[in-house]
Amino acid sequence: MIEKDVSNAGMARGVPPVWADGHALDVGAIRRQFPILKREVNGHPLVYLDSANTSQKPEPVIAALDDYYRRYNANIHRGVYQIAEEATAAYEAARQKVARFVNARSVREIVFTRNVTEAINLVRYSWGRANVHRGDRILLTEMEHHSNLVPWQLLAAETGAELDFLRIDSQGRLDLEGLDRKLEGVRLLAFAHQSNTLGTINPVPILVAAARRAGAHVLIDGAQAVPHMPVDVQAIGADFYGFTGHKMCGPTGIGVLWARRELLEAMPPFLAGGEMIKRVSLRNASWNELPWKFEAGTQAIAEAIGLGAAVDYLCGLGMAAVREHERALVDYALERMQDVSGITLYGPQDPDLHGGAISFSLANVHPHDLATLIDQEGIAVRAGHHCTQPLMETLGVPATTRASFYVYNRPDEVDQLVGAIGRAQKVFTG
Amino acid sequence: MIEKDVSNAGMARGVPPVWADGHALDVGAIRRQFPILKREVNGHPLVYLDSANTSQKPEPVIAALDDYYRRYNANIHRGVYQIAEEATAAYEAARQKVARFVNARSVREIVFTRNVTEAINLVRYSWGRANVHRGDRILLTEMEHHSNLVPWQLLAAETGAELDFLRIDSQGRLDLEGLDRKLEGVRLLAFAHQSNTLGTINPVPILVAAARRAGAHVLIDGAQAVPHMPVDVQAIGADFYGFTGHKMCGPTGIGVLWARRELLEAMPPFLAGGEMIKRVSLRNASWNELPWKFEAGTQAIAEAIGLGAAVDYLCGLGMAAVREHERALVDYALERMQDVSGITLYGPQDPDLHGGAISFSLANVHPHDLATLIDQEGIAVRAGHHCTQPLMETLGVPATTRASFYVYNRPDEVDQLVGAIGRAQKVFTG
Amino acid sequence: MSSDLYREQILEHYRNPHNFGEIQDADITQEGDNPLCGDMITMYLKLDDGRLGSVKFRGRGCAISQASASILTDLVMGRPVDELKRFPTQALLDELGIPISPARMKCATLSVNTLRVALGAGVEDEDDAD
Amino acid sequence: MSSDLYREQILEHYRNPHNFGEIQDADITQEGDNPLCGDMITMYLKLDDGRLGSVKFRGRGCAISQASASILTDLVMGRPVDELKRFPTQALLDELGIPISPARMKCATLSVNTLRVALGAGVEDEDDAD
Ligand SMILES: Cc1ncc(COP(=O)(O)O)c(C=O)c1O
Ligand SMILES: Cc1ncc(COP(=O)(O)O)c(C=O)c1O
Repeated sequence: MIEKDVSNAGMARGVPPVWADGHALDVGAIRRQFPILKREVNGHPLVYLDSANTSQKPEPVIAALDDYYRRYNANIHRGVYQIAEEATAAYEAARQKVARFVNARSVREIVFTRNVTEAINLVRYSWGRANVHRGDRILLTEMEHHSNLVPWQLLAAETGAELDFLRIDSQGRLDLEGLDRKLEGVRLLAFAHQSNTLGTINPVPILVAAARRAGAHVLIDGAQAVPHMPVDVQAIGADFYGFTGHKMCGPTGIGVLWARRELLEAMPPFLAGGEMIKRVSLRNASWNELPWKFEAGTQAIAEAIGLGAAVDYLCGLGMAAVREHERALVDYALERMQDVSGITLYGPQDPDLHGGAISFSLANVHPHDLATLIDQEGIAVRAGHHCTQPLMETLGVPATTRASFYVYNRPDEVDQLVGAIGRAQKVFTG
Repeated sequence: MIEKDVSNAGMARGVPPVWADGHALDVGAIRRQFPILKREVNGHPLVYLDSANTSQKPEPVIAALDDYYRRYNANIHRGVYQIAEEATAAYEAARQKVARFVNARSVREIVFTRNVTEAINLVRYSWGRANVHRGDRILLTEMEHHSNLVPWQLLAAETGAELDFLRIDSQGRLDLEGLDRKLEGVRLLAFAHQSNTLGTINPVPILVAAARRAGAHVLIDGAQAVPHMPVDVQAIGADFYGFTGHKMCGPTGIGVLWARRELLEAMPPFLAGGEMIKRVSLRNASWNELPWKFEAGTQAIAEAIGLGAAVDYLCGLGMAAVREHERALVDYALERMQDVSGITLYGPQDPDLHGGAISFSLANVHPHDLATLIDQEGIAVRAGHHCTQPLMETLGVPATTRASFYVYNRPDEVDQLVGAIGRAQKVFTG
Repeated sequence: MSSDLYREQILEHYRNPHNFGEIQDADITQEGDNPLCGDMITMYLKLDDGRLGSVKFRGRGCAISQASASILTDLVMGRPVDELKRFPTQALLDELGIPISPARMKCATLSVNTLRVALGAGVEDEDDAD
Repeated sequence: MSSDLYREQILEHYRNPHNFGEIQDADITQEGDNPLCGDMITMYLKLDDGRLGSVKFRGRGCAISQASASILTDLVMGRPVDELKRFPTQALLDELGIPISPARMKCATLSVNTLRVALGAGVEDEDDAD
């Protein structure tokens, strides 16, 4: 079965050592590393089930930020004094960690951005405006996050290109029927590695191979994949792959664009200003080497260093173990939740294809009311369109509730969720 | 004398209460708030004279970040649960603080960016591409930071507009001769409120008034002004005013664009994705209200909150007192340094026109050698072109050394600098 | 499960909304929605000599948005239009009588904002207070 | 003031650089610069039967960049060109004999990188090591 392969998509070329860890996660020990989990909310211990939205941060990440500001805060690539050297070394070491984490061929392929949204917009402005022309087609999927949809709408409007979409089936899996035909004349195929709303892990190898046959470039939105499973950008073989720090135990304000070096070399700069230049006269400028050509102005230095610490942390757990932990949680949660009366579960029923996010609707309680009610028991879930309004159209609902998991979640939190859902239903049905 | 007025440019409409503080700074107490100042470098206490590059951070700012990650880290504007509400409230409260700090008419005029470089690029892409046309002129000054120069070079290249420049005199002050003529046909006048290299405080009221007469829009790069003096964007009356958090005691990864509301309303979005939309279908989208229309994807939440804490901190000191402290330091430093043999000092001799950054050259020691040598005594200064390569051309040097001051610097640090310069000269002259 | 948040009155209005339906010959029909959470409302107004002679609504969404619409229609029925243009949001919130968190405020105020738009009055812009 | 960083040898080369000047009938003239700090160097090479018969340089910049150029010319004079295409950066750093911080590395290596470009060899790209 092809779909069974995809959760190993990143590992085709062997597991890089940074992910090697055969052990199951010690969730008790992990939880002690996340200070926020000691917090009470409305008189109950926090049950945080919104990690697909943003993850919580472990001590080593918080400590890395603190240490930077207390000991060696300085601007990078500029100062010749001691603390500036330390800051520069730590910032570039973080890039190296990120490069290894996704198995990039070179650190020059790792560009720091604010978030994956900016990473995608960078490709839109820099690569897109130079390479997408009237009549070209851009193929997306109907499960895309607004951040991997609206940039392409605007690029299409600007260039005269056309948008097309892959549809989903009743289990929230991409419909690959006629994929080769759909890829004809496509300049760019852009899709999420894992859906933030449905949890679907998309069949990356199939999609990339088909795009290659059609001569299309491929951008993958890895916002929901890199935090949760081993990802190997060389094995995947796309052109652009973006992800976002705050969902992978890292700080806010930092994201990553990986792109093939040849592409980055050929692309014009995106933001212009200090640091991204080589030589500037009043009327002309030339550009710095990669990756700095794409990093204009003072960067999110502390945040990059914090992301490096997050990568270290995740490597310590082992990404294969992280994926397995979430697979098991989803397996359990799907089983428990399907017994709730009046529930509709979205996304694949097969936990091998289902990342750690489960969306659902209840017949008798609106998602916002549910989220508000269970917050009274300290349970944090997300209610809304999850930045996927078109997908809500497809599902025929204005909003869903979503519970999403990460390394610090336990099966008993699923039990608490299920119990709280039942009590919320009682409020509404009397 | 007109120039005497400019350091009060922001205060023409009376001092908003947040800046009110008639007292001199208690530098001893301030220094205890900056943990990095306890650090030793190469066996000496750190003497940090590179605040124009990036400032150090006080305890309340570091604590605000720490507290966020430990207690209420959550994505904003999305969650209906308790910690998401807290995070949203803190983020928007930070915007409110920033709005008050620069006396914006409305919080809707405050857009968070990564840094001032991004703020300027936002204007370039969003306002510039829609409003600047072939044959239009963009007037800059030859003292601009690359971040307020290269974006306009690229906009000019894209649109067919022309660049022109105001020149400086021998004391690094703008030559205003023929200003009205130079402004003819100008669509945008863009200039630094204060030069990062020369320290010059530019005559903002004169420039803005002249631009208004000529019908030109005005963008002011306030990177070096907002951290160091009272700034009142309403009194200044420009169209765009940008600044950057890391130079004003705030974290890295956060900057601000202020712009007049009518302009922001009319401007197309810059980055596209989550949060900046109102309604999205597969092929169309409409935009969120201001300021969120310009804040795509997960924002630098912790960083905005940290910037809010920095603003509180600076308000506690009083911006008039901050400016006076630096004026006095510059006055003292100019006097002490002009006695160093073989020194050339750049920038205005009048400390009323000279912000807290002093650039200089030595006849016998190259700036990089000087910076390396005095780093051995724990003194951090910047050597290089300070992201103002064209200005280096004008000054006729490849690089300068720059010492810059902030609230935590003392006159005896100037003495240490002068002593260290003398010892460095001995190394080279034997 | 806290009953403070969803008092019986709210649930009652949600289950059995007052003035629910359409007015076929309405003078003003106004849609309003809350894209973030998908709440929707359509208000039908019939004017009568400077007064709101009749008001009905249709909608779908969370309990707070729908109950607040139901409560609002009771509050405004028959009142002078000029007065309603300045109808204070707080009056509706008081009547709801439960604590509304900032994230749910848009749900709670959807109905009154839709009414204001229907009457050609501006929406209260609280963000500009300084 | 630490004399470790600027040993007498460096200062001596800086004040009185070896092989400083131009070769009028050079076979290869190559400029190199370091935009970040403004260091500049021009190398003049005269080849002689597969060897570097003569080398001179002109330049301006910091002591480390100029002394390193002076030292390099001594090191490479008369050596086979094929060997010089692979001349290791480390050999120059060893000869400089002082600790070079990362920020000053571009100063220290400007001369050897310029030589490599002059000889049509690529610059060592240390960033790609993994
Ligand atoms: C005058 C001026 N403009 C712009 C910048 C760029 O600031 P940032 O790097 O934070 O974008 C700086 C500082 O580097 C500056 O001093
Ligand atoms: C699949 C997907 N793409 C993109 C994003 C946007 O990420 P960010 O807001 O960090 O840019 C998210 C998360 O919000 C996501 O889940």
